[in-house]
Amino acid sequence: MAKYRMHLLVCDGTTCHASQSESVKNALQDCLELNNLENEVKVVSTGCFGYCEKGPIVKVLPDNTLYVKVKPGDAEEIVKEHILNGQIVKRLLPTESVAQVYASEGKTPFFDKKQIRIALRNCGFIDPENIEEYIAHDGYQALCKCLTEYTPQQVIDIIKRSGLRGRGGGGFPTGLKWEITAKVKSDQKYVICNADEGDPGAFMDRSIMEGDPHSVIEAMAINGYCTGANKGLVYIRAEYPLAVKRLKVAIDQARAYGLLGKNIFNSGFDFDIELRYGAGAFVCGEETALIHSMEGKRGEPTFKPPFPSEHGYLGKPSNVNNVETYANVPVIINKGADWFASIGTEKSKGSKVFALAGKINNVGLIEVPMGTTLRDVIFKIGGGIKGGKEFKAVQTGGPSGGCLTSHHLDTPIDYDNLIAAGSMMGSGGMIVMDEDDCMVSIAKFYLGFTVDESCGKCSPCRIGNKRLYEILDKITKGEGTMEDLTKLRNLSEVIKDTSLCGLGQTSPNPVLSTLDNFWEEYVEHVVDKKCRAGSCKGLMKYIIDAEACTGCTACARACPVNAISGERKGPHFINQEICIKCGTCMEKCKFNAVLLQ
Amino acid sequence: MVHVKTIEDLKKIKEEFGKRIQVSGKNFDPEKVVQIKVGLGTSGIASGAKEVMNFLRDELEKRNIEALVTQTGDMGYSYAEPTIEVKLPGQPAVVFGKVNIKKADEIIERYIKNGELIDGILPTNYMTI
Amino acid sequence: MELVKLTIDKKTLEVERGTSILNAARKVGIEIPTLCYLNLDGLNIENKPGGCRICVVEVEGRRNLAPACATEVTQGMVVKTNSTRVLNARRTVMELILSDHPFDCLVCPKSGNCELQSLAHRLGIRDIPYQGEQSTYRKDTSPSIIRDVDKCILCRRCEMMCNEIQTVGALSAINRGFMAVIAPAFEMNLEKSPCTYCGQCVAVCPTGALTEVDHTRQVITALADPTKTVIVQTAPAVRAALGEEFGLEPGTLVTGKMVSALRELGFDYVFDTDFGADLTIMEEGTELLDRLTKYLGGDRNVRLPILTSCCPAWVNFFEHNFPELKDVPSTARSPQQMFGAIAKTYFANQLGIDRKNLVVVSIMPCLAKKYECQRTEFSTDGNPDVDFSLSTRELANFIKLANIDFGALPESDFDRPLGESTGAAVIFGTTGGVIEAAVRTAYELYTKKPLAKVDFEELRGLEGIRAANVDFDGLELRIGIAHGLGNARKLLEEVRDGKSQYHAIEIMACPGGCIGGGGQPLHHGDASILKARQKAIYMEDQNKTIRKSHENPYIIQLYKEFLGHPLSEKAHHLLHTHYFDKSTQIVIE
Amino acid sequence: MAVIKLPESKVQQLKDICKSFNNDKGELINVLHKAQEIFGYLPAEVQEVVAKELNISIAQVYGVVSFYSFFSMVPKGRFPVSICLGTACYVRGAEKVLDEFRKQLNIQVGESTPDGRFSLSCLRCVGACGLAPVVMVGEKVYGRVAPEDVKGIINEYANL
Repeated sequence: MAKYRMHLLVCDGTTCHASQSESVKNALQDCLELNNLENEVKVVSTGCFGYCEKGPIVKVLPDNTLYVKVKPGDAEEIVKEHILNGQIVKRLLPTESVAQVYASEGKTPFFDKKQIRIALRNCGFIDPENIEEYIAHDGYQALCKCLTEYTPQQVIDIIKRSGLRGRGGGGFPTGLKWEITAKVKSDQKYVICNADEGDPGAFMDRSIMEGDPHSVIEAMAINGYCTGANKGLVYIRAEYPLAVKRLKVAIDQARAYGLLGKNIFNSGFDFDIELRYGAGAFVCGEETALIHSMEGKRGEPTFKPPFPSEHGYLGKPSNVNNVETYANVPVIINKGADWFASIGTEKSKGSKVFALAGKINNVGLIEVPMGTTLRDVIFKIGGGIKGGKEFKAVQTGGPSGGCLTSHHLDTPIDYDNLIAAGSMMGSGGMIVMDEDDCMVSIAKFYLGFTVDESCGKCSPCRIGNKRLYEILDKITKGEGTMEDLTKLRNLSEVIKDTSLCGLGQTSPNPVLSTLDNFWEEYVEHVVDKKCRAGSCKGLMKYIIDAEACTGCTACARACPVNAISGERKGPHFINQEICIKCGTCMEKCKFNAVLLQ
Repeated sequence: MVHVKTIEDLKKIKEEFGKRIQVSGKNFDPEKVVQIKVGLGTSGIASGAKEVMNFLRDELEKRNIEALVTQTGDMGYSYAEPTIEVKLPGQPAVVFGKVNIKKADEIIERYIKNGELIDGILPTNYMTI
Repeated sequence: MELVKLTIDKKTLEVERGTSILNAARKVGIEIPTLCYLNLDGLNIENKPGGCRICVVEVEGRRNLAPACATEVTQGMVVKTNSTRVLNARRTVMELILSDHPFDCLVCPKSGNCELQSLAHRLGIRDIPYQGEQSTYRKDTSPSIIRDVDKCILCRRCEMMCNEIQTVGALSAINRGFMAVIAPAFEMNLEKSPCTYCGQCVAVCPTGALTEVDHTRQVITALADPTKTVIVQTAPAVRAALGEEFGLEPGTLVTGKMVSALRELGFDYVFDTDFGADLTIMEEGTELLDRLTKYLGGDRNVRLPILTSCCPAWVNFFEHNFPELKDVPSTARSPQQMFGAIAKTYFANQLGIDRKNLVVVSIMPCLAKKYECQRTEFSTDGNPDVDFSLSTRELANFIKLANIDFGALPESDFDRPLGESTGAAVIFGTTGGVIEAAVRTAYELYTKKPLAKVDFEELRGLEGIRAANVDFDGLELRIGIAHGLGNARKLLEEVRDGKSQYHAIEIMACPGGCIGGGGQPLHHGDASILKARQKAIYMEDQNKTIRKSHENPYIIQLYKEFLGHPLSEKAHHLLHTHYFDKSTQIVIE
Repeated sequence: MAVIKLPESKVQQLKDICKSFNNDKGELINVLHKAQEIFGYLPAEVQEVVAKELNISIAQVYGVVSFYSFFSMVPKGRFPVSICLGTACYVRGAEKVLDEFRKQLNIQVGESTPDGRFSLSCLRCVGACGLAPVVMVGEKVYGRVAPEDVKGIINEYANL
């Protein structure tokens, strides 16, 4: 049925586009027409291949040859040699290492191994509302294996050996956590799934629940078996209606298939799962706060110890892990601890899902092996910075994390490296910023979030973060002093040192990391009263270009504070003392004479 | 309803699932039918994936193409939502991004009917396990 | 018990596992400052939210500082309580707390007795570098308690008292973050909430956020009015605590000095609420015997157990929470109100003055008494039986205001007739006292035999709920005692569910009874003060020559001249009351 | 004595919700979710009934309601406008969009227009970061919204 015998895929990702992929495409098209091949071979533009620095990229189908750094002038050679003569143009092939990657490619013609999908293995592949499709992808085999072949301790040992660490941010060894809960003696225990993904800009857990809910259910049952719990609870954000629906469907199906309920796999093990809803409080991502919220109370954290593994939901031992952590478990059981431990770095095993967002071309959900560099994530997978602007910073770890700079681009991502760099893994939000982002404002944005979301129980977090926010606000308005910068640092350090829970203990990180990495920018705001990104309104000046001004008086009439003076038909002038920077004059001017400086 | 009690039960479901796909009472041979997955995560839906899915279902039936359209989760390409994956019999699956009604129509007419690739393919840039 | 060895500020010590760093440090003379922490030893009252972060200390090997109040010692732990890091953190946290606190110390009712103020002094805070927005709220005044929550530091003590100990549920933390505050639902006025005015929130508040309504000015005005005869009654628990305000050891009895002070203040007659208490026993004891006899005689129209009714916060509590049981408590008014009713009738007659020209002031360990005396059922033609109720604290301030050197005062005795009382009345001031007093009288009235031993040790103590059987010459009288409204709730639920095994139950709203009342000098979390007050109360009882209410000669005279006999029609009219349903009603539109 | 006035059917509905959760106070948040689904918001009366049915203090119920941003004591507009202020939306200019909505509707966040048609609120991340900045009107999602688009979005609802 195929009309065309060959396809030439030209990457039209943003970066390739910027490096003339369009011209390459046109040149190829012209050459084909010149050789009367336009009805045999088709040129198609595609999304990003994830090899932006080698772009433009051309791929030939069906033989899967990949050409890199193709220039318009190469079009003729490709058409003549490859299409007409069947000879590969060797000089355009990628370097050896890349070639190897492509040589080993398997199932699909568009294949590259920078990403590995473990937690996301089924996400976007299977119908999340069809349990049979999950089973067809080896679903529930791990649970079966655990219940019929392993003792609880053996399962715990596998998880321990795999090196899996909590994906919710803290990075606590998962197997160890399970073991602690397992060892506590109690008539009742609980398995809790923390699905209160609250970082602004993070949607990893939501995607897993929407795309592969059974993997979470299966893992929770496995945990129940290990720890001796018969009841699982998923604490999920009420703002995630679709994830709630898919989880409910999945739980019902699992019950119908006997994979939840009594005597699962004839092992004598009973397990069932209920949903509990969050109600919009970021702090409930903290496990003790989460438990109080599940008990119908204000989501205020309590001092640890006791940890939930000993004293959790309703005072009973409870194992709390987040969605992504659980999603890894069935694979580890199926493929073995050694396989999992072979991926990643020495202390951080496996892969991590990130929600890549901000000023980046390929916003999306990605999963990379631990140890992948930020550069690979941002410039290869992410396709680089939007609009060809300059990369400035990447924020990881949400409101608990920090802003990293171009100096950190070659840092391999893992728990310990990110902390050493002044940020943290967090749950996996990764926001990219460009030259238009003012780092003081970014710090203020995060502090604003923390102030909104602080529970108010302990004084450093309740009052300290408010004061941090106020100082940052003052700086962005151009009213800051060097003394304020000293205060920022001392306050940040004390809040970290004295706060009750993880929220307060990490909330100053956006301030500290920007102070460390963008000190000059703070000083500019304070001393030079200048915002290089041009985003701090308080530091901007509206001025009238005397040349362009026609003296129409439209601006002067519109100015709400009468800051503009000038003769009719003569150039006008803005009195900076009076101006409140509302921007009305700029809106009103028909001659583009009002400028923002 | 199957009550799964052993590994064999699981394996049976797995095998059966590969062999026959049933949609609204009809049996399909997966080897002979066009299979389309529509990414119906929150961002997909927000970008109009549901409309695209309905369009595909209606139009494929109208145009007498034996096809199975199912939903799936987020494929990860938030920048290119809505995304759909099309698998023609005997061929590798191809993912298309930014699929609106017009694009969906083009996919039916050109790719599904003629095997002609069209602009907007998303290269799969990850390895799955 | 397993011992744990640790080092605090280079001092090595061994303490029991489970001890907090705070308590371990105290053992070696290191006093780590605290703010939100509160522990009333022996009363099961502990507030340990770990919220203020003032008590943070450095623990070797730990990433961040640890709150000493909530962190348990571990083997080999090395703690520093005064390192530069700790001192800087503690100072900064204090500066932050102060940055969200009004700077009106000079005119604050808590000035001089404020834990926040003392702490700022102790930490040597000289300026507040972190200035910014302060949270502001509406000031809320109720009949007993003023809430000025701008001064709230979120220590959560009041919330703990109101919910966990008292189970009143008038207060809760509301909102979150910087806007978080302790308030009634919808930030409504306390008066509209189920508040019982027990005042335990005030008793534990470390700042001026919760204080009593001050009626001293009205009393001064009345005293200065030549047309008024002003008389005062003092509750038993006042004399066991007032001395603390003048630097005397807790537990010092200052009855005689207190009477002298009140005279110097200008009261025309200094009387004793104890007289009212003896009267209460006559009425309540007789009512108990009446109900008991009827009950034993097979009359199922009477309900047992009988519940004491002298605590106004307790009365409020069951009116709000157990309106269906409102015919169970004794109908006897409280001693304060019995005193007022007799004063404004019997005594006014004796003086030959109109009740409107007789001003009755009470000195109470209690804040609910302020509300109680304002209840409309306790007034005649708009004139209340008791005009003003001052707390022990207000009296102390009043004495200081009047330039009286309390320590130098001679001891003097109450006036007659309403100043005479028995040991039975004195023990009303502590948990178990009312029922013991009632038993002393009821026993003799029931058995017609004199008591061999007046002291009923089995009814005493500080356990939250106590039970004892008293042998009434063959009849086992089963007695229950609860103090703290949370404990009361438990006994009430038994009564409601028909599971109560008692014939009589004594209930006091405040932990420890009136000695721990909301109007008493602040204990600042030191439970030994309450214990000392209790001891003093029993000592006062011991010292009395008459220790049974029915033997009070002036009580006997009162019945003879005026009331007739207990439960007489006149007694009913003046000394008994009825209760109201104050629970939330859902009205269907 | 506090008196709550509610129509009988509503009281019954609330009682049924509480009962469906066994009048268990641990289920308070679930009960409040259901109640808000039915009433659209949680007025004081509704909270009083819930408190009574679950046998907890009204202060405690309000403490919970006022803690969680999902619960509201003010009725939402017929067309509730929510602006995502997640980080991705923030760096792509969500604040300017919010300012424009404020200006156009002449209300602040948390308020409703006097005619009750529109209300304005902020959301944390809705997870549609690829479409940042994101605005929701009711269930409908608008992606890549620029301040210039705001007028048009509001006009879509002008005649509804």
